Amino acid sequence: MSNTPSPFRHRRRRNQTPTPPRRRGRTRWLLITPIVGLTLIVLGIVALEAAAPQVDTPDLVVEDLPPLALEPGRSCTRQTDDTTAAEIRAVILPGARVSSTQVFRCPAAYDGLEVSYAGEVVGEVLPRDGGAWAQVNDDIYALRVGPLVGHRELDGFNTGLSVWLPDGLHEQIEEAGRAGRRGDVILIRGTLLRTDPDDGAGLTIRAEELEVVAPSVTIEDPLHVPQLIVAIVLALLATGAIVWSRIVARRF
Amino acid sequence: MSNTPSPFRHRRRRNQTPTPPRRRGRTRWLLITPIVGLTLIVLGIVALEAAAPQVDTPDLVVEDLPPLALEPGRSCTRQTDDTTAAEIRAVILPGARVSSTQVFRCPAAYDGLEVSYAGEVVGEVLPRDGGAWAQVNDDIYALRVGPLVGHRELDGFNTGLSVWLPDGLHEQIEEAGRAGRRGDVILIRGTLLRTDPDDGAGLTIRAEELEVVAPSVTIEDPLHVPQLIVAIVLALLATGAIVWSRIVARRF
Amino acid sequence: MALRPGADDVRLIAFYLGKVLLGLGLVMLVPAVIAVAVQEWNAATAYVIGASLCLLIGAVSDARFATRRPLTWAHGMVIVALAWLIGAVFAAIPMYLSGRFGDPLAALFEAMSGLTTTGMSVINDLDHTPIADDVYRHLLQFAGGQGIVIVVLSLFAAGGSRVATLYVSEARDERILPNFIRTARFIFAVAGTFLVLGTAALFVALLSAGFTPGRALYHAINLFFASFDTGGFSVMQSSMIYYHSFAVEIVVMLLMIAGTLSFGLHFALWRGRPRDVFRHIEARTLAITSTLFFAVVCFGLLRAGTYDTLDGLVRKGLFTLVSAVSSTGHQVNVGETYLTDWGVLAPAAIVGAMAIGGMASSTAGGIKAVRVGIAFKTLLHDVKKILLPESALVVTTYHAGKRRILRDETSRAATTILLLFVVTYLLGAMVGLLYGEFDITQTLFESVSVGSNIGVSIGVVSPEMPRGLMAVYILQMWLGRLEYVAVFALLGYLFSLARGQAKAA
Amino acid sequence: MALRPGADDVRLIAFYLGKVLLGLGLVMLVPAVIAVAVQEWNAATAYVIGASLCLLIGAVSDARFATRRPLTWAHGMVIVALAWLIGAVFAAIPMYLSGRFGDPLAALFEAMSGLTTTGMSVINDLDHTPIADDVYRHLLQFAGGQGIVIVVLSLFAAGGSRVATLYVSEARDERILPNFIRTARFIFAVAGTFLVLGTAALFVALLSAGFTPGRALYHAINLFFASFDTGGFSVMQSSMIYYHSFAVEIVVMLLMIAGTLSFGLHFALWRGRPRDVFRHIEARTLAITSTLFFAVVCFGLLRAGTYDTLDGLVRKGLFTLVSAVSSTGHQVNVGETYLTDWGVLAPAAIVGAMAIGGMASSTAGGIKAVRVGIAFKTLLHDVKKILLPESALVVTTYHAGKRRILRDETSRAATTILLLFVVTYLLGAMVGLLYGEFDITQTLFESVSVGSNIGVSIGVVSPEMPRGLMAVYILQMWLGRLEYVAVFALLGYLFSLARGQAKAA
Repeated sequence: MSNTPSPFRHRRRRNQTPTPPRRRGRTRWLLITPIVGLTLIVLGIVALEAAAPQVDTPDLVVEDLPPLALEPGRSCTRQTDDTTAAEIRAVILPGARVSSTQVFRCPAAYDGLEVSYAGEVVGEVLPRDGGAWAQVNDDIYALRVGPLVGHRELDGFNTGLSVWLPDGLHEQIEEAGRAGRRGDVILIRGTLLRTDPDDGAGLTIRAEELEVVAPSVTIEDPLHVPQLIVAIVLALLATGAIVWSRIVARRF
Repeated sequence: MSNTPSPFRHRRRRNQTPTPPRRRGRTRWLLITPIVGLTLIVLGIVALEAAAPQVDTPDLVVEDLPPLALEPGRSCTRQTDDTTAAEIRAVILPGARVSSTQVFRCPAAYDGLEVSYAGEVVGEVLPRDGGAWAQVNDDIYALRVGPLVGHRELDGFNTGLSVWLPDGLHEQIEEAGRAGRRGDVILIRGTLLRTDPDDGAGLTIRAEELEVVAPSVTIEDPLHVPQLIVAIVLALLATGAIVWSRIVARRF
Repeated sequence: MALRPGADDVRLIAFYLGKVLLGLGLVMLVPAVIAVAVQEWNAATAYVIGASLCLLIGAVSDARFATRRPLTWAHGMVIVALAWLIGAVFAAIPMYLSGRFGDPLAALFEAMSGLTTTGMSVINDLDHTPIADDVYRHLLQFAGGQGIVIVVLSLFAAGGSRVATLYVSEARDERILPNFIRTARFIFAVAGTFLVLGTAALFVALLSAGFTPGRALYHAINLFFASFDTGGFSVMQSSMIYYHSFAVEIVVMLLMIAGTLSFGLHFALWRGRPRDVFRHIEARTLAITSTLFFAVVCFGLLRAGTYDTLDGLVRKGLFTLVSAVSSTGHQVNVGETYLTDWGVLAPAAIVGAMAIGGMASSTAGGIKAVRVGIAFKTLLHDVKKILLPESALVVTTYHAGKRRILRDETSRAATTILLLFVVTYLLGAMVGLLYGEFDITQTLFESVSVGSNIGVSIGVVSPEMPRGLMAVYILQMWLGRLEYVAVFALLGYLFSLARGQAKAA
Repeated sequence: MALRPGADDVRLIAFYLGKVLLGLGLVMLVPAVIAVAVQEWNAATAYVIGASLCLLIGAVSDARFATRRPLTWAHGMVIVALAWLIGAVFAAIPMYLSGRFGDPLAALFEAMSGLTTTGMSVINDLDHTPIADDVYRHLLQFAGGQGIVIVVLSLFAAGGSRVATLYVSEARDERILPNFIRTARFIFAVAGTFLVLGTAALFVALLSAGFTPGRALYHAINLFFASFDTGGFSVMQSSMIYYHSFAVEIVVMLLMIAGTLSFGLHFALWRGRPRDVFRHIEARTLAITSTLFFAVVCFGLLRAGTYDTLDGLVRKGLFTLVSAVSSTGHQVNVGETYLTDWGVLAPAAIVGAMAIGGMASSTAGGIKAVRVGIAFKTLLHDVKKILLPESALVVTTYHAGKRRILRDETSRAATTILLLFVVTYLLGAMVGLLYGEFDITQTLFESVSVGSNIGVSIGVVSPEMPRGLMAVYILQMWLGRLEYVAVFALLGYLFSLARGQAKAA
């Protein structure tokens, strides 16, 4: 090791005695090990994840929903493209079923319209004076493949709308979705408000009618046995390593 | 005048003798004069322009043109909004008349379509092998109010399309528009190319039929007499001032 | 640094990185225990695997590379830069095992996003995610925000003095107490106080919002981590929309503001010196820019007709702005609606606020108010110099704890980092444009959001996003958190290593 | 400058401004004569009025304020800043009288656009504009581009030495010859040579494009002024589209590139030292950035499917890029189609190229390649300093005529101006967004285009545009041309004046 603080190492190298080869070799080893190790860990994890037991969820498809008003629905931009909003608004019939994705693509088009909406209640139903708030998702996990438990049909984020359920409606909901459980799927009819004054200008549907289309379903996540075995082995190894390092540290 | 190079003048002022009032007054005068003068000049110019003699041009409205395919025509954005282009394209009937503004709002929608187009030939017709290029404007100056000469019906930029007129067609054009002349107004039918390979990927119409809808018209710009008088007076004054300043300069 | 590093240097770095992994392993034990408690067995085994790997490697490096060699400044930089990278890789292991990410890159994105307190998420089906996974995601923000690196090192390393250098390289250069350990303890005291008070306040607000006590506590703890550490992850995909509660939003806003205050200002408040806060260049810059941006946001939202009530301007406009300035990333709107329903001006103002970000020496990201303030003072200084005769001495001062004279090196450092941030924002936006799916509003918004470790999303970041763009965003989060210097140091180090290796080969 | 200016100072400034007006008056006589020749009587009287006003005021100030007091640096700055403002006001007079502008502000916009060689136009019905008006608009670019201020002063002022200071304040700080008068003469020699060669080449190209000899000459002269002075006005509204000729486009591209070369590099070429050009930091920066931007433009256009032939990439993509880099503003596409038909990436790359602009000491606008190059070197320098021990001496060099050492002041000046440009671009875009009619792609494109004195338009600038935005753009053109310093000096001067007046009242 030299102390010359120069970036032009190659120019100076000739005038120096070469670093001892043994030490250089050790540096290389110290660099290669972590890279190889990391690669092995990543490959192992990927293999482990691929070995996870899978579950079939065809019985979670919600059927008999009214068709969507538009598919997929155009985007508009407030201010610079208000005509698109007007055009969309013109073709939505009263009470037609909308999807959350459609609405987000052009909220102005649906403001104040009477619509239908179907989806799964997730999280919890939050009771307030005169009713309750519910988050109702209409994504693929809610209506088609069920919660991401034991299967790998990934389809992106959850999407859904906030729904206000007045007293008399929210009592019909038995369970909301959470890990390992698809909540009640409900079909509602109500008024879509782009800036609901009772929700701090949030986008909501104020439901007037509610029907539970599908009851909640609990899905067992099958135990991933290979993962359990790997966990036990690694945990033992780690415990051993920690004990060993404590012993070494006392000596150090 | 002090030589203290400090930005905090107000702190120091008390310790100084005030600047002589006469000089201060002259500075103020030197600053006010140009502002008052400039204001007077601007007002005078505005008044002069307002006094310009006006000409009526109702006889320049071109009538009997086929109606436009779309009015006003939606905008699309290549790549992020190609569906709009497809929707526009779907409603354009073969040979329908398009406007240049429409086309620029969504060139992809019209690419390769057979269209009609009407407008005034401006500048010059540029003969090439086998035909000629013409710039054909369909703005308000071309089709409604005539060139901006002697009237003040301002309506923004010229807009128009490049048109390729094969031999046999361009000979029908007698005169192109320029200052004080509205050129021949032609109605053509042809194929719109978004990226014409024979024009370096320019947007063109390759005409196949041509009809002269209105012949060229020359418009006299009436002499603005007050402006002439002002010009003569100012020119005399300026000459005098220059002579005087030369004399002063020689003395200086 | 231009010295060719030898085996000793590599051992030293490995030793400290091992310490970091030990810390991360301990963090992972928390969700492992919770998973067992709530009987989420697959999650439990995943966290045991992650924790075991971290602890195993940490313990081995601890035993094999133990050294008393002092840390140099260069070592500190390299360790910090690598710690965030390797930390994110190991943190991603249990995430990937959850099966909620399409590929390891997405899991790495999520882990880096948590550790850097960015809070952008690419998790699939968040609303059905096991409790252990949720807790872990939120805990990562706390670990990263309170500086896993510093904390771990200050706990494990024998003496505090030699790790103080790490503290500096993580861009938290304002040492508020002379002793490093005491500084760390103060930071913990502040975080602890806020943890207790903030969680309690959130608990009450959530109870009144209709939650059961158990769920209220669960949400309160997660929300606290996401807010005070300016992270921005959320338990539900709908983020703040889920709560429908102004009270919750107010507590969260206060926590976000607390999180973006620098430790120095916390110290001043703690000691009862509020005047120090108001005079501080960083507080002033943030107050002025935020007020301006809020005015623009309000104008934009009113003009576009998005909101026409005070409610809308405060609960949507102000909240989003505070979320952006504090670089938290909680959303009160669905990302896509910024594009479709906010007009053109308000999102631009949010981008501006995000670019500046919060205060240095906090968990906030972005260019940082202090740099913007100093760059502005530098401009004023240069203009003044133009206006005065060459012989005049121009002195510009600013308050930062005490009255300081603006020195050339300070100016230079501030503008250099500012420019680097701006260039990164633009390059990130350019890469986004390469895909052709997004327009410039979207790519600029998202690039600034990840580059500043904010986490407000306009919809580009999603589980299905292009993987190249995802990799670029991971890089931007890492660069933004480290504020470039440590990364440059790492690159220089690798360069000298490679040169050394090349000769030996 | 902080001295309270007295009557003597105001007289001195008035004296030199009078000289500028004299020069402008002479310029206006050219279209007056042409108008008489082609019997455009109303145009003739308009130009006589404009010229007479300029000459009258110029002569009076010449006679009344004649002085032998030396010019200080401060005076020079103030004169330059005011000269562009007052020059634009007077240049707008005959424009407004033409009846082709809705209000005086629009005429002022056109005049400022011409003088600053921006080339954005807001004229109504350009295709039917009298010949005299066309010639005048193009002549203004020559007058502004070749530096009406310097030229007039160097011709009129008694000694050359005391006006050299003006030269510096107009951001053309590279004195290529020791003697100012000789420098001016060299600039004229270059411009004259290019005028003859360029016009001849254009004449031939236009003849082969189908023009009659008379019209070919007319177009050739106007095109030359618009191209070599990097102006960008055009005789026809359809700009370059009108010619349908690759030959014309090639000559115009060469002239634009010649126009964006700094006088220093012209001198090197003139003296047969091409190596000086290739080593020059500015030439290298421009070569690298332009190549990168061209690659991005091509990728964007191909990916969006806008063009799929070499023809399209060269005649549309490359031409637009050269037009942007040289800050000329000739268009081969209708402005709106950049938004509707160019995808998202290519316009962004054009914005980037416009922001950088051309070379200093040329008629090009923008941040200037030299500042970008030096800012980049500064970043490298700072990174190197991080990588080396504190004791190490880091020296960075660059070529600008000769090998130079990068000094701190150079770095600081470059980054400060760079930041000012960026801030102005963003503020201009923000003001555009305030109107709500345009989206961010449009306002950013247009703001950068006017702020850099480019003139490529995406369609925001038009005769009907909002007047507030028009005023902001006028300000941006003025600031961009003067590169801020002279404007700051003017503001400081006015500030001290106002203070003096307030006390006297």
